[in-house]
Amino acid sequence: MAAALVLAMTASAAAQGQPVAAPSDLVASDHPWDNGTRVDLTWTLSGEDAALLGYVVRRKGANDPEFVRVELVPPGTRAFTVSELSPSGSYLFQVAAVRPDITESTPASTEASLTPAVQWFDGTRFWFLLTLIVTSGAVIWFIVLARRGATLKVRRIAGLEAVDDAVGRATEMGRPVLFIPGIQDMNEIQTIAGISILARVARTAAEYDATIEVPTSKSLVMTAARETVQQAYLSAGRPDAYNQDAIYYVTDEQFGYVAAVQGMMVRDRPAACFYMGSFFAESLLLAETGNGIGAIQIAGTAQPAQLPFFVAACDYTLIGEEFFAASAYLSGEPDQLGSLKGQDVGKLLVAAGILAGVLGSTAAALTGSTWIQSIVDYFTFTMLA
Amino acid sequence: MSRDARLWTTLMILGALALLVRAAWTDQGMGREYVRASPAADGRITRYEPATFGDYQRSVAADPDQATVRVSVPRSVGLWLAAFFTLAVFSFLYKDNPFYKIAEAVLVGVSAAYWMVVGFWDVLVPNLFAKIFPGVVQGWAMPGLTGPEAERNLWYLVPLGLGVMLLWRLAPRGAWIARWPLAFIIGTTAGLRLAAFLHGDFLAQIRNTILPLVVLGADGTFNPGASVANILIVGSVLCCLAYFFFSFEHKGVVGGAARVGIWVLMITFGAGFGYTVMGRIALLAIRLEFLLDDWLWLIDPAGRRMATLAQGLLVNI
Amino acid sequence: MKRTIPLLITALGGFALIVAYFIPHTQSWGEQVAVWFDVLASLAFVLGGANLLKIHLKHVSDRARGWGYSAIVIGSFLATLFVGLIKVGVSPAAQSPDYAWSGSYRQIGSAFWFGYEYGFQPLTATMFALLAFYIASAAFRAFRAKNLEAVLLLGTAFIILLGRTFAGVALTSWIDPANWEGFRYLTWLRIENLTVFVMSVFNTAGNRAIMIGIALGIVATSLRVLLGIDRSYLGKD
Amino acid sequence: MGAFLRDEWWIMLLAAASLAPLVRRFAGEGFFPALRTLDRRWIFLLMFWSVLLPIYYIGLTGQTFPEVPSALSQATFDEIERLQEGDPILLSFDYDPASEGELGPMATAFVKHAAAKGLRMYFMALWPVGAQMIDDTIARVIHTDYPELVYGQDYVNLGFKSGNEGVIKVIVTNLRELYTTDVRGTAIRDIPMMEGITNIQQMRLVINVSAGYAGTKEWVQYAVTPFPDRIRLVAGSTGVQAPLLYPYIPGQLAGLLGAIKGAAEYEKLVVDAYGGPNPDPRYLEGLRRMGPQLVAHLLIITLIVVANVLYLADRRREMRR
Repeated sequence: MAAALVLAMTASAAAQGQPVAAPSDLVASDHPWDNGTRVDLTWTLSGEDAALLGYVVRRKGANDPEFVRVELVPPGTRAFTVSELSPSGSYLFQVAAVRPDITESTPASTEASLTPAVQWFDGTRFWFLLTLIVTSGAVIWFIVLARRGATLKVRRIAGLEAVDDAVGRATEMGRPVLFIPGIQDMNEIQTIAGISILARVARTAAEYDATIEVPTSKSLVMTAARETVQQAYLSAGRPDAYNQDAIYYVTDEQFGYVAAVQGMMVRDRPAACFYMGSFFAESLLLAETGNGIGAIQIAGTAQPAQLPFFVAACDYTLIGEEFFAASAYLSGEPDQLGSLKGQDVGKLLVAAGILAGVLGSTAAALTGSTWIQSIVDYFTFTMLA
Repeated sequence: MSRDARLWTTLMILGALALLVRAAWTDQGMGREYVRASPAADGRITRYEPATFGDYQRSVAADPDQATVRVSVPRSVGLWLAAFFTLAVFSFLYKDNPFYKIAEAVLVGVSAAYWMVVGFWDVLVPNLFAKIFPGVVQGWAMPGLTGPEAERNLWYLVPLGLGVMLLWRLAPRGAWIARWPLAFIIGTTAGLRLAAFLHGDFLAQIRNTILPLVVLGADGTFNPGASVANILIVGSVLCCLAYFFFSFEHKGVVGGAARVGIWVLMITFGAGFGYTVMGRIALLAIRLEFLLDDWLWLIDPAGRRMATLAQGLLVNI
Repeated sequence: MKRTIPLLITALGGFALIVAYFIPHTQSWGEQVAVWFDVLASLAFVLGGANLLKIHLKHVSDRARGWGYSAIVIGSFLATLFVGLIKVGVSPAAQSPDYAWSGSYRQIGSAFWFGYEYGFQPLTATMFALLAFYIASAAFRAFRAKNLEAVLLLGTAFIILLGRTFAGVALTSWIDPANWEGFRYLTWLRIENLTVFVMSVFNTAGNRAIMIGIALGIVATSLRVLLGIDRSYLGKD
Repeated sequence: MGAFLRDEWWIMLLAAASLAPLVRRFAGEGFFPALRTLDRRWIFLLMFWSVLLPIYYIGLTGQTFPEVPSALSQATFDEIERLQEGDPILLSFDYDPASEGELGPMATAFVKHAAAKGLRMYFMALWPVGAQMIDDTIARVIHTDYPELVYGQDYVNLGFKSGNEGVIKVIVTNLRELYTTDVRGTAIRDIPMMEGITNIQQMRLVINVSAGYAGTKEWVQYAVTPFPDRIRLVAGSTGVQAPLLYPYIPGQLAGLLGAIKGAAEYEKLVVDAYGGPNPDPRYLEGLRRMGPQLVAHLLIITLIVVANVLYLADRRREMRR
């Protein structure tokens, strides 16, 4: 009905051949608290606002030959924020009314060009800063609590309880332990988490007098793994047993690395295999080969796409967050365990946030209340943006 | 020689003989690569574009004395090598053997060097040398280096310095200095990932889970399908979060939720597994097509070796 | 000195980047550091390459078991490195024929390209193709209905696999309102709809929870590293 | 099949000979005992033959395996089927050669269907190489089987425009603001079939073949969502991104072809309706590629069933004890 009315009005206006009534009083101002990429525009509506398709917003940088379209906003809109500008550029802006048959009015223009200013704090990230402070604060708070001697209990994680058994079995059988810290470089947090777990596993291996082999796919990971394992052997009181040649670089190529590790597995037959880090398609290649040689296999990764294969082919799999908790859990140190409690607070906050949002949006859907909807929208699109 | 080894040796000799007969004594043959030779603009350097046996037959039909489309010996050797490597890798499925070991050794050597060459020409030259000595690099390997990109940027002495510290490990004394660049990498990685994951994945996933439990259609009627789906999504996310809880053993209410959580995770993994199968089989099909089509010339579904092209493929707009 | 300074570098580097995330003037630091990292990783190739050569040369000189394969590694490594670094068989780029080194190192027809096309590419692609075999053997072994969890895992995989064959679609195509009026409410049981339902509800929810957990895990891991609580990577004093 | 077995007896013999020891073991030891100690290399061998034999058979004979269209493919087909001769449709090809294997057959089938129905086709691309994919498909289908169709009257290639979703946002209301010429440089006003076309709300259907960003998701968000009554969309997508698109069905996405399976189902529908008694092999590419997929899937399904039968039998025996 409304659409038909609009069409009818448009038809009559167009039929009369009248020029489109233009918007006026276009004002551009710098968007406050941003990184110098936004400008706020306001204008007064066109006289035939109800019959319009909308307003087309255009901008022109100092080096642009002509105005470029930014957005078409619906009728009734009086303000718009132009984003993705350059803090070093200066811009002119135009807003024109458009009828459904795409005839345009003469545009309202800004007189002087405007350069968006860079402020010292990015206001769009205010709520994120708060989120960061709360989540990190929870972790730090529990670390401090633990340092002060509070006793913190953490549930058992089956895959990690099995680490000692796996290394012990390798010792009994006189076969090596294989540790793979993923195939990504040190600029991946999963690799760092994997190296931390390596420290614990290597220490157990040193205590049990098992040999540990760490083939790596990146040179930097080899360097970091050597430092780590050497330290582990030292703190286990067995610096003489450390063999740096057991930690070696193979190749950066994913499948070249797999070819070599797979070959090594069938030849040296490790009795325990650990896959801890960031994995891709090689996950199943490694885990199935390990399965073929009868090794105990424990995997941990935060690559959701590879978890199914580890779950299918390994004895134990640390899923996502459990993998990041592993090194703290294995260390058994109170302040490290404290950080796990902090993560739980984070999860509680997430659950509370989801519940609040879900209840709000359900209430809005049931009552049709626009103000509840606007609160929910503020929560989802501003606070969680 | 064991019975097994004798059997395999016999099979391999028979296979090789069959290949030889097919390659040399059949009408069509197999395993040849063709190129189309075309002189470059200055007439000196000849460029070779890939061509097919079909192109060759058509060229000969048009002009029996032609030399434009011809057999390329190096590329034919390469094709046979590629076929050998393919079979050698597959042979690992039976058991570890010398052919696989050769393929493995070649792959390790070639690929390690490959990524080093890529690192040199794509990272070190443009992102280190060209920043510190733009003039020299422009005159040597990057003639297109001009404009603001060509300005000297001494900030790049920082990674160079860190790199030198890293390589100090090769020196007999003071290898501990390599921990400084390592500490820099680990620290910056931790900072970057913390902010990026919290801002990206974390908030986005919470935002996407905020769904109304009751969905009404545009005309105000109740939509049972969408409502049930939303309830299941929200409930499943919360139960999975309960599974990840570290503070409590999986008992009582939390334990119940955690148990539902692990069910949801299992369904997720089952779906992920099932969904991937198709792509993995396609990978195998491509390799087998390479053997049957490109190398053995047993099948030709795309008609690349036919003397007459399917009508229409010649038309170009 | 050997341990305190690295700890300081870690903490300062990390916290500086977190703060920089909120200050417009410094928001590009992250990208800058990423470029530096690439440079460092490329320089580190020297360490990896030297170690690779060392290990395999040792094999050869000790005449250890399988030393011949080590010789192949060394040969293919050095040959590829040589032809790639000095651009053997690369002609200058068409737009700058006077610069002898201007051609791309990957140019078709060059020696490096030959190694890629006929060595690297078929070998990696075939290694990748091994997955088709392993996915079958893993399914045979792991998908057994030992408990409810396993039933769910195998049941979901089974439904999705079945839905990818014509047999699966044919199996449930009789659930059609044309056959019986009541089927109108049961069409979601058709295998293609069931697939969509599993993927859009459970798969979405499961992956969402995993990703939220991962983000929290990263926060805690990063903080442990930055605060120096977890310093296993730093080595001995 | 008979002729294949007669002429290619050697490959069947090879397959049979390689599997003979397995059969002998099952016969000798009994089904369950043999299965319990089954070496996984037999599974590898079964997988090898179940991919290789279909490739060989289909590659040689050109025959394909049966395919039953799913509801989604049927919906996609019906969307095009309900259009009238001369209706304008927009085809956006947003992919590159890397996904050609999955998406090429869909693109071919879409164009074949549209040409057979006599629809006016407006091609465009959000990916740089998409324009090349359009030309290839036009050469493969229109130039070969529909040479009577005239460029500029029956179909036009508007080519690639950069800007991803920005392009969609503009052309939903004003096509000519971005497209002033077609891919050949002819001014839009000189192209007969562009007369009266000002925006893509005038298209009776939008068909998107997509390999990622920018693609189907962006078409849903920036074309269908703002104009749900005016724009109808069907899409063909890679297997990887298909699950991400399901939430839009059927409200915002009227039909979806997922991966090579979707391509094969749709090909089947198109060929049955318009391919004649002896369809050209060009229109069966998806169906051909489904051959090895089908046999391998059936193998894995059988393996899972057999494994569970074995497991349940063993458990029952243990419980009896």
